[in-house]
Amino acid sequence: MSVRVQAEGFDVGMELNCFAQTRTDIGAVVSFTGVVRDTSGDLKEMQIEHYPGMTEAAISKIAEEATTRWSLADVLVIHRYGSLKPGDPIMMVATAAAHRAAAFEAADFLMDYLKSRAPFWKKEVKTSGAEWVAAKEADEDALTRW
Amino acid sequence: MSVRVQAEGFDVGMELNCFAQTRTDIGAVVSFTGVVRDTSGDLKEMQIEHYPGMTEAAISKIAEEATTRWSLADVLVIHRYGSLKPGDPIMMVATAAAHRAAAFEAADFLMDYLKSRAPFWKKEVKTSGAEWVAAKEADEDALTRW
Amino acid sequence: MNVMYFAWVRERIGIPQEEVETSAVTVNDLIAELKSREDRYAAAFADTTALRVALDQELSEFDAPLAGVREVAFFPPMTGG
Amino acid sequence: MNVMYFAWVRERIGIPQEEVETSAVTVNDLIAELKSREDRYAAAFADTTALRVALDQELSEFDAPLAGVREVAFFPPMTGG
Repeated sequence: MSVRVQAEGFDVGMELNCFAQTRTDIGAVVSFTGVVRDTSGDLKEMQIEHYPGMTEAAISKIAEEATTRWSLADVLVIHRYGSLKPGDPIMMVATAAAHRAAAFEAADFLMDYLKSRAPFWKKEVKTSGAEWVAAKEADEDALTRW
Repeated sequence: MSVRVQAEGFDVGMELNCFAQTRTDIGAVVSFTGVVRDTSGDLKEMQIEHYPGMTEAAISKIAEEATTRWSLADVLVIHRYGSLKPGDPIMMVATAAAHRAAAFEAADFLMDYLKSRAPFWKKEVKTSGAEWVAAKEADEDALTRW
Repeated sequence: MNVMYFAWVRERIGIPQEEVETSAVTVNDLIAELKSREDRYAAAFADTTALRVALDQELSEFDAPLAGVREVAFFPPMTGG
Repeated sequence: MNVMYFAWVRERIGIPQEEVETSAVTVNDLIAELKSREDRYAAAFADTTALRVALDQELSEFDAPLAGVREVAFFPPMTGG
């Protein structure tokens, strides 16, 4: 299990290639990458604030919960903070398992929990002004799935 | 949309990095990689047979069905045939969408259909002998989810 | 008509494909005809519930008509992914 | 006690953290105390349903006791991922 919270960018492909390498008990690897999306066409940057200390602890707790619920060979979570540009990867999750369903479900679970239980806050800086991204009620509701 | 059926190996990370690049309307990318798993510890190789012509058509049909059901920015499917070793990637699927749920569901859907609707057959060659991998009833049942 | 065999169906029959001259009306008729030929066909087609058929590269039913079909393929359930 | 503010809570109050001397028993008591200090606190804590609180880096309830707590953080609902 590997959890990284960092300001620096990361190479999604390289991370995925390094993940769960040289294991022959793995049949399925699922990855999710969250990307800065420019919904309005005038996004200058996305600022991501986090709560150092709590962030790492919260993500580790979520990742450990996933390994308890599913039979996983490995879990990777990388999440950036700081200033990001449209098209930049914000974060990624990868899960490796013997079977497909476990890898898919665990990745989906991790994303649901990271959305509303990892202490990050996003601010969109547009040419028209800056605005904090509001949490969606649906994101909180999604936790009841698990 | 890109569908490739090939004997050659492929670099999962590089494929994922090239996928849906330079788009700023994408918020979510999901990838699935199927890997040759050595369940018994004595797998020498996995031979994958396919039905040239039908394979490409069947996968394209499944991928098109996915783009009809979900709002996807892009879809990638790569599937190998021939002789593979334990730990080798067999195939990968990637989906890109504005939103997370579409990317996850479409990737899950693609995998369910590829499992039992794409004309591939796997044979495990072990030190103890060779055996065709049997389709699971659960794989066929999984299609009723969609 | 080009008849193709994949996976263990191919192994039991011993060839990947062959040209078959037939007046079989449906897939089931064709199977009956092939089974009557030789033991290896009888062995391959012993249990059709373990088989799938594609007509001109489209999954089909065993009672489907063969009129106009150029390529028939028999194989076990697929195991892609 | 170290009190931290994130996102728009931080922006409204104008500082990321501060040391607060308090005898507040619960989080709600602490909020009432802060609100009575200055308008910027009153503005930040106007609607606590829009806020979340963490005690020593664990998400908590607003009626949770502060006894033994060294770090309190206030922030809007999280938007990770």
